Amino acid sequence: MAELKTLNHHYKDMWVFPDAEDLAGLPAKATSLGKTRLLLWVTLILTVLGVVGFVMRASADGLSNYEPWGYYMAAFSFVFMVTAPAPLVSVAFRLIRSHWRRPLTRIAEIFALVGIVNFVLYIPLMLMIPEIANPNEIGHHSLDIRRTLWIQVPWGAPHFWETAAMFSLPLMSCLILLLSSTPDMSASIQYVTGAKKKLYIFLAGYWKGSKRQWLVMQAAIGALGGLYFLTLPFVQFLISTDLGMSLIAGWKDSIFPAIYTLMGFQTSLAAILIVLYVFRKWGGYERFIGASPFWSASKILLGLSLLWIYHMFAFFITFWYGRMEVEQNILNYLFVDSWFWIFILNALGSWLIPFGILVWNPVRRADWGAPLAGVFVLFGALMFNVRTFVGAFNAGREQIYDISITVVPPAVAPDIWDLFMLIGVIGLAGLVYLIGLKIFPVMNIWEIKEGAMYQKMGRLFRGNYLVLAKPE
Amino acid sequence: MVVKIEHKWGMVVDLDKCTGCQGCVVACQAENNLPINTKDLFMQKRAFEWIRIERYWEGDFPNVKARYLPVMCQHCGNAPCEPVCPVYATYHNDQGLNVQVYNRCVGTRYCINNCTYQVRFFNFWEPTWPERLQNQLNPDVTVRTRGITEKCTFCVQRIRRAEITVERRERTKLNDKTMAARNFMPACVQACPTNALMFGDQNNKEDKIHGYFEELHGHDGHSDSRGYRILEEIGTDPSVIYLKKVDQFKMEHSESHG
Amino acid sequence: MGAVACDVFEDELKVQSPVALPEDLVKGKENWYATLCRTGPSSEGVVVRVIEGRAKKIQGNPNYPTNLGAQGVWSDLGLQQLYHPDRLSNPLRLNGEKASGRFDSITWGRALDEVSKALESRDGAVAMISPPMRGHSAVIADEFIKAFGGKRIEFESLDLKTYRSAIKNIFGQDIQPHYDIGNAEYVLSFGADFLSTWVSPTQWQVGYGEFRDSEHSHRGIMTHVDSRFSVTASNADRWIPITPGQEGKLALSIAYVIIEEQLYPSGVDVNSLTSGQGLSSLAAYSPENIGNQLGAPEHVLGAHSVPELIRTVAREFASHRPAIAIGGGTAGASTNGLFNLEAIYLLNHLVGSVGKEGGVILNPESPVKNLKATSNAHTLSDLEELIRDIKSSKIKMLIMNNVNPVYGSPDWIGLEAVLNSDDIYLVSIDSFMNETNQYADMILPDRNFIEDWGNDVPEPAAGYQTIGIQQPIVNPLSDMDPRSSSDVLLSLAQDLGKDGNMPWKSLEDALKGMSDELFELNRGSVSGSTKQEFWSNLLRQGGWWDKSAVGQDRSNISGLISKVIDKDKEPRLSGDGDFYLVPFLHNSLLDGRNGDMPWAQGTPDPITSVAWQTWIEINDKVANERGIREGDVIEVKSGASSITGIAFVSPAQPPSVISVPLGQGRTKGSAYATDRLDGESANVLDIIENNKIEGTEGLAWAATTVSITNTGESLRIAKFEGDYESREVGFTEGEELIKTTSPGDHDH
Amino acid sequence: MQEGRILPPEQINKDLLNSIMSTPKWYWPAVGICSFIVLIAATVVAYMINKGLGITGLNRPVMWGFFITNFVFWIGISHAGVMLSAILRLAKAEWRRPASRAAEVLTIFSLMTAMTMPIIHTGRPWRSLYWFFPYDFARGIFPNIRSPLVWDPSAILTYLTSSVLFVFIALIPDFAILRDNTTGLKKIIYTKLAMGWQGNARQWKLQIVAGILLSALILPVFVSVHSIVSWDFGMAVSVKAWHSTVFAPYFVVGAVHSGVSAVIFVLILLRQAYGWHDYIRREHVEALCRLLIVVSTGWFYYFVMEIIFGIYGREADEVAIRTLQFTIYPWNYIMIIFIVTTYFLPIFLWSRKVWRRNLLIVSIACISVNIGMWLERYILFIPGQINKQVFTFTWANYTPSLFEGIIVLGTFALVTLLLLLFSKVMPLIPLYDIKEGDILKTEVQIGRRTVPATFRED
Repeated sequence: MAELKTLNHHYKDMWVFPDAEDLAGLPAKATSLGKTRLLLWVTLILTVLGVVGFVMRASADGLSNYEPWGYYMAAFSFVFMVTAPAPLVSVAFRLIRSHWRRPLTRIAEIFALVGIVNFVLYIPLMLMIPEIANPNEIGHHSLDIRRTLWIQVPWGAPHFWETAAMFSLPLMSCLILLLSSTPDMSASIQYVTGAKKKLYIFLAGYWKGSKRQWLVMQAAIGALGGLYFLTLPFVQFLISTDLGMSLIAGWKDSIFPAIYTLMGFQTSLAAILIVLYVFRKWGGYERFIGASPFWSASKILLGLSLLWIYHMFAFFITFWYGRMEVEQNILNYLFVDSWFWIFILNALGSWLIPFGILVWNPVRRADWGAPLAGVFVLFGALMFNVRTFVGAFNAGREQIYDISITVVPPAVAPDIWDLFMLIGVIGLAGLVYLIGLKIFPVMNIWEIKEGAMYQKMGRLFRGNYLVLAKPE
Repeated sequence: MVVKIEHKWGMVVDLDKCTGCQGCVVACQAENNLPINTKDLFMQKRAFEWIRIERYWEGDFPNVKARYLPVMCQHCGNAPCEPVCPVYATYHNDQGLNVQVYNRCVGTRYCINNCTYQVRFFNFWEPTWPERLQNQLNPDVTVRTRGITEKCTFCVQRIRRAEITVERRERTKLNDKTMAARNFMPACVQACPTNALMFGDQNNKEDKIHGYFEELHGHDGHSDSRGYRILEEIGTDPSVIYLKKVDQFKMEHSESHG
Repeated sequence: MGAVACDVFEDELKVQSPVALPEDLVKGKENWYATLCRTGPSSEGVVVRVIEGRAKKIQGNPNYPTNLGAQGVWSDLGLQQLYHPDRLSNPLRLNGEKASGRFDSITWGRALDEVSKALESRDGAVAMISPPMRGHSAVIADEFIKAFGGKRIEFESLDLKTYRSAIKNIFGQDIQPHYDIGNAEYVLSFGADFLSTWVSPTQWQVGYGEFRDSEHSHRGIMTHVDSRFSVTASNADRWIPITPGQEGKLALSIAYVIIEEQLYPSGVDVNSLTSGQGLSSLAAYSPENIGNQLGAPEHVLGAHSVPELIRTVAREFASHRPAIAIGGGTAGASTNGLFNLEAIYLLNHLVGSVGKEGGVILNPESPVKNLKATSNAHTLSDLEELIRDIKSSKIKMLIMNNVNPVYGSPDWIGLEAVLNSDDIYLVSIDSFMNETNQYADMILPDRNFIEDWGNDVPEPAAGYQTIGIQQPIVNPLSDMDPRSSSDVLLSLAQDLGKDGNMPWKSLEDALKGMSDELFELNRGSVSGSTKQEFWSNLLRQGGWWDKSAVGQDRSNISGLISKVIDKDKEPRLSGDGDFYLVPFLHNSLLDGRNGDMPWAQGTPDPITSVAWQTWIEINDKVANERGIREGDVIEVKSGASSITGIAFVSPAQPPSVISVPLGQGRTKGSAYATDRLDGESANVLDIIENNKIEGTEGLAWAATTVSITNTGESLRIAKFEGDYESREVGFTEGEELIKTTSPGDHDH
Repeated sequence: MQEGRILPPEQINKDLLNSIMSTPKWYWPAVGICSFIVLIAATVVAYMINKGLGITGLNRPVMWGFFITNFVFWIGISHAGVMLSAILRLAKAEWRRPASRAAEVLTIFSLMTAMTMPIIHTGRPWRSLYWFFPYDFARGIFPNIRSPLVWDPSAILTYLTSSVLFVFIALIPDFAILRDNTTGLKKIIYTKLAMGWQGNARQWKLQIVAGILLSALILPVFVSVHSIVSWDFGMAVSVKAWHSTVFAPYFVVGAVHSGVSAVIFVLILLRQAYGWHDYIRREHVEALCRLLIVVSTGWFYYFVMEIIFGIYGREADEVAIRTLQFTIYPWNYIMIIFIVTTYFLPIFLWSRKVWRRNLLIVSIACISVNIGMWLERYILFIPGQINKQVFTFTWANYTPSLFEGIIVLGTFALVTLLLLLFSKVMPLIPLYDIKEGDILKTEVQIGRRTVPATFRED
């Protein structure tokens, strides 16, 4: 009881009850996104710049040699890292039935559409992956087969398998999005007009809301979510090794894919929270989006930032302690010498600043805390991708078949086309996401309604408290 | 504090000369009070050989070779065994030797695990000698007790005696010739009938082995000289150079006829 | 001798590093004394480290001609022999009937009395068995036996008689030659394990070191023909497996090629060699004719057929001069052994490398008149004759001088039986109890070479006159009372007034006499203005030698080839089963004489890394077919009897050969030699069939065939190697342990 | 419908203190058996210290065997405590309440047991004081802080201290209740332990804040302990199979996996032994199992990483190690058993709600997890040493001796014994926590359904 006494002074900020007419108005509101023309134009222009950059780079260097494409890879990896896990975030929190997820699930799921962008962006990279079997004869300390996760070289490795895996992701995530938004679309058919109406009728016309349909829908989402949960780390693993680690000879680091996956969840949670904040602040959704998502998510962000440094340290000490030449070279290249400053920025963004912000209870409880940290997290992630993948792409094509890099290459700065591609890729992602927001209901209406059912104010001793029901 | 290394001892092993005769092994056991290698020790895989001759098969009958590889402590310049000892029982002395302090050792055996060359040995049992045989024990070498780790010392006791007699008393420079003349070479080197083992001071121009180390440090690891160090890639920087075995006739591994 | 700990200066005790290593503090004063080491197959010059009256270490004597500071695996064993817990300390008199094992220890006085009584009563019927001896101990032994009118047999398990006779027939002298491997360009050896156990391995290993030196000279090439994968074979550039007994044919075939293709140098008089018949005399031995009889596999190192192989080897042998052909071991151990060896050594004449640098160096006579430069070679047949004499009570008293023939000879000669009878009085002079001594009426503890005087004319010497000297370096421990065997014999002779030809008080006395003799010669390595000074310098140097006094070639080559060919007979085999049995000397135990020393037992065999046990080498494919795995206890059965040992599956063993080391299977002696489970230790001599070598009557120990059966039980094999097949597994060059390169790259 | 009745505080006291107030008839026999096994193990240890490590099956390549495996296993078990009481407390998971105390106590005892292992496995245990504490000031030599073996004791001792503190803080209110329900000497002792607890608002506040603070502070220690233990191996460059960057998180997650399973099993035992059906309820077990599904899957991910990157490097010896682990008898069988028992069998048994609520099935799953996790350590540590570097000449196998087996068995008996003894003097389920939970319980009407609910502040 005393636990409550100590904490009950702030309960009222935590959840705002959408009352009856709020809920009634929600479908209409959720399907009509406010004025976004400006944003659309901006992202469009960025995209065009990106295309220009890509064309210039391709015409200059062609697609055969991967080395000049480092920044493109970094941009791709960044967008992939941020967007791919987003649908999983919603599925995961739905799985553990945390109430605060309800406002953000749809926002998260719409990121699924960006998965298509990821796939398209991946195609040229897939063409660049160098041969796995060593074409030239084995020298003093070079290997017959490059250090990759492909123990032998099976048919189509790595290109075919990776493409297949990359393709399966948007497939599943878009299905999840479609399924979970079906009830809302059917609920909001009468509020939309024109093509959108046709689309809604086409997509959600069949929805009766029968018990069976609900069960099937939730079961399907669960199953797809599970499948996605199994596939995503694998794809992240493929990308982080085949396009990153395996290009730096001697970098044998079993924790790197884990770090990549970890940052995936960190960044996509950050992105979701930022969007959520935008909706709450300027989208007029404060009646639906309480502070509690920010508070709960901020704890997770805090934990993730700590996990990041923990994993990094686990990697660092293992490489540093042994004083083996191989590992020293890797450390020098990616951490100490060439990419030192980028690494510092990366560490600040992914760990120190978010940690410094979110370690304070009031900040965590405030709705701006987590999104603010999220901005830095995204920046840190960008730095991480630049450091790792630009680094990997420029670690010396001639020594990738060796057991270790013997010379530590310098860091490479982006040229103008690289920058174009960088912003272009991000712009494209943003554009697609905006379109997604315009098409689908931005709020998960049925979950919010459900949520409203599950809580009420209850009286305990001398105070009013929130009562949360956990359906078993 | 930085100590100026006057002597940096090193060894050169000519694999082309080693006949695997085990002379060095016995000499080492006699010099360094190694426990008697009983039958049980062999069966338990706990036999002591500070220097051991490894025999590697190559090919099949009739085109078969037995390659001999003498392995002793490589006295690594960057020894993996040193940092992991919790009690500083093993450390690097100012002559480039990797030394073991028996009375500090508590026997965690971490150093043995972390030794790349597997030249560290653990006293699982209390080493014992019949009373009469104890007359033979070398007073310059500690008799190890149960539960501690031991390993090749490059016969540091002989080096010490050499310093005392040659350097302090006679005020002459210590080099491989002055040492060899007075039986101050490590027991294995002194014993080797084919001179497959050479010992000396890496820092001393006139020593026979000096050239090999010069050569090795000169180039990036692969030149036409025969010198190489085993498992060099790990970066342990050993003080033992091996000279490649010379194969007079090409041996085709693929086809092995009975 | 020796000094005390207070001898250490203070500055030497200063702790250098923050942590004082125990090794930082060196105690006592060390002294090194020169002497001869007697634990190896031949004597070596060594220096012994002494601290405070105790011998601590034995090392090669850098000046001694034969081993030049090198030492073999056995050199240090002397120390353990010296301080062995089971070493006999006092004279032992048999108490009760023979072989009861009950001895009571008595004083030397009473012991000598009894022995001299026995000598008196059995005068004229006294025989002595000893290992091959040279130097004054041999002289004394001989004179002693002469005085008491019997005979002395120099006994070796695997005797060198055949080798010696071959040498005599080919090079015209008894004294063993030295093979100058160091300066040779090509070594062609047949069956002789000269890098491990054969005759004088340390000396030849030193040569091998120079032979392989590609830094300063041209790297020599070595081809080894052997019926098993010996240590020497493993070090050769090319190993040619061959059926035991066919070595001679191969050698003659090589000779054929050399003559046919006229590869011999100009100096060689082929006409007289072939007594004018030229190639025709060898026609039968053309590679094409005999190629398929040798049992050598096709495709040895790139050769496509045996004839091609023979021609390649012949060309190499003849073109890389100086070249040496060495034969011994198994090559001389089949019934046609003499023929084989002669045919092999013949090749040296054919390439003109006799008496030349880098060839066969003939050794001179000894500088001292009554010292022979060679030892008499006796064989098993001589021992058998002795046994007959004992049976016919022609011999009533037997003196065993540091020898163990009961263990070292096959059971079927029945030595054990005659020794076990009361009508022979057996005196053993030895340091340890063993199979022979157990039948002794009196055991007299001998001194170890570190405690005893002695000298030796090394055989083979390094090509010039050499005399090694052995001096007592430490006193026996207080609780021990051994006496020098020679002194014992001397005093016995003196008691009975039969020391007419032995005008010496003691062995030391005899050595002093020799020293004076050498002093008179006024040449050689030892300097000294007075006899006394000469004597002490002699002791300090550990010997006397004169590089200028070399031997010369006395060989008469006319018609040599035809003489050899006349001896050619197919080797006779006996036994049962389809494997050739090839016994061999153990790397450190040799023929078992070092079996009591834990170091010798605990030293892994170079090839198999097995210690303490008898292993049986089987080809891996054969083992697979027969379902034999390493560690299985195998029964090896010849016609005579059978032994069991532990299987060692080797990829290098010829499929038709089973080879077993000597040295194990001791039944009496110190625990180190005898405490074995049944199955893991056996004496291979017990299953050797009774075949004699034609012409020398030596035991043809490689003429036995055996069958093997898996007893089904299996033991843990005591080997240093791990539990996995030891082959290189590295993927990259960096992971390669033993890197190889081809010759020429580094020739200077 | 609400599971389990809401009981009056007196009832709760009576039920949960019955382990202390009354002695069931199986109790002393159980204690007897355990202490007998412990005694035997202790004798063996004494014998080993007397004779030397020769009596173990250790040999030249394989220097760390059963003892170290067992050490890591117990360290792993010790990770249940903080996981359940600290993390779940911070996460405000209601179902943690009955489990927390048992988990923390298990933590402490398994830690103590674990610490004995490395000490008796040293060659000269009587000297291992050198290893933990600075000594030899004369020559200014301290333990070598570069050595992971020095990081170990510091981390473990810190963890032990903070865990003890943690348990004690949580125990204070219960001590007070014991104080009020006992007489004589017991009363005096409990009075001392209760430290004058009145149960007034301030004391509650302090106790709770202390609890929360400790949970927050203990977290880094919790992570560091097993990470450092893992670095004992990760730092060894010469044993390729150990030198893997993923070890730290891999070990920590694995530890939680085995630890929580062990706690679940202990809880089920308690429930059956003392009839605490109203306190340790199926919903708790189920919730813990659901947690484990996530944890074990995370563990499996790291495991796969570890294996894949074993071969990734294409180093001959490392490939040999993996070949040994997967294809060569007996390791291939151990590997299969380990993977099945650690992951696939439990996941299968936890896959359906009905099974998650079936105590027998759950206990089987939990036991199998711990069998698997023990084997995991074994198969992780030993093959790496057997095929060490490319010196095939020295590669040799390891067969543990009977003595090692007995000592390992003894450690299990020891932990059980300590738990039994603890249950006799202190409540294994936090009374005040349960009461608090009951107070917060309520229900919500949705249409015709009544859904269990709790008072929350968010």
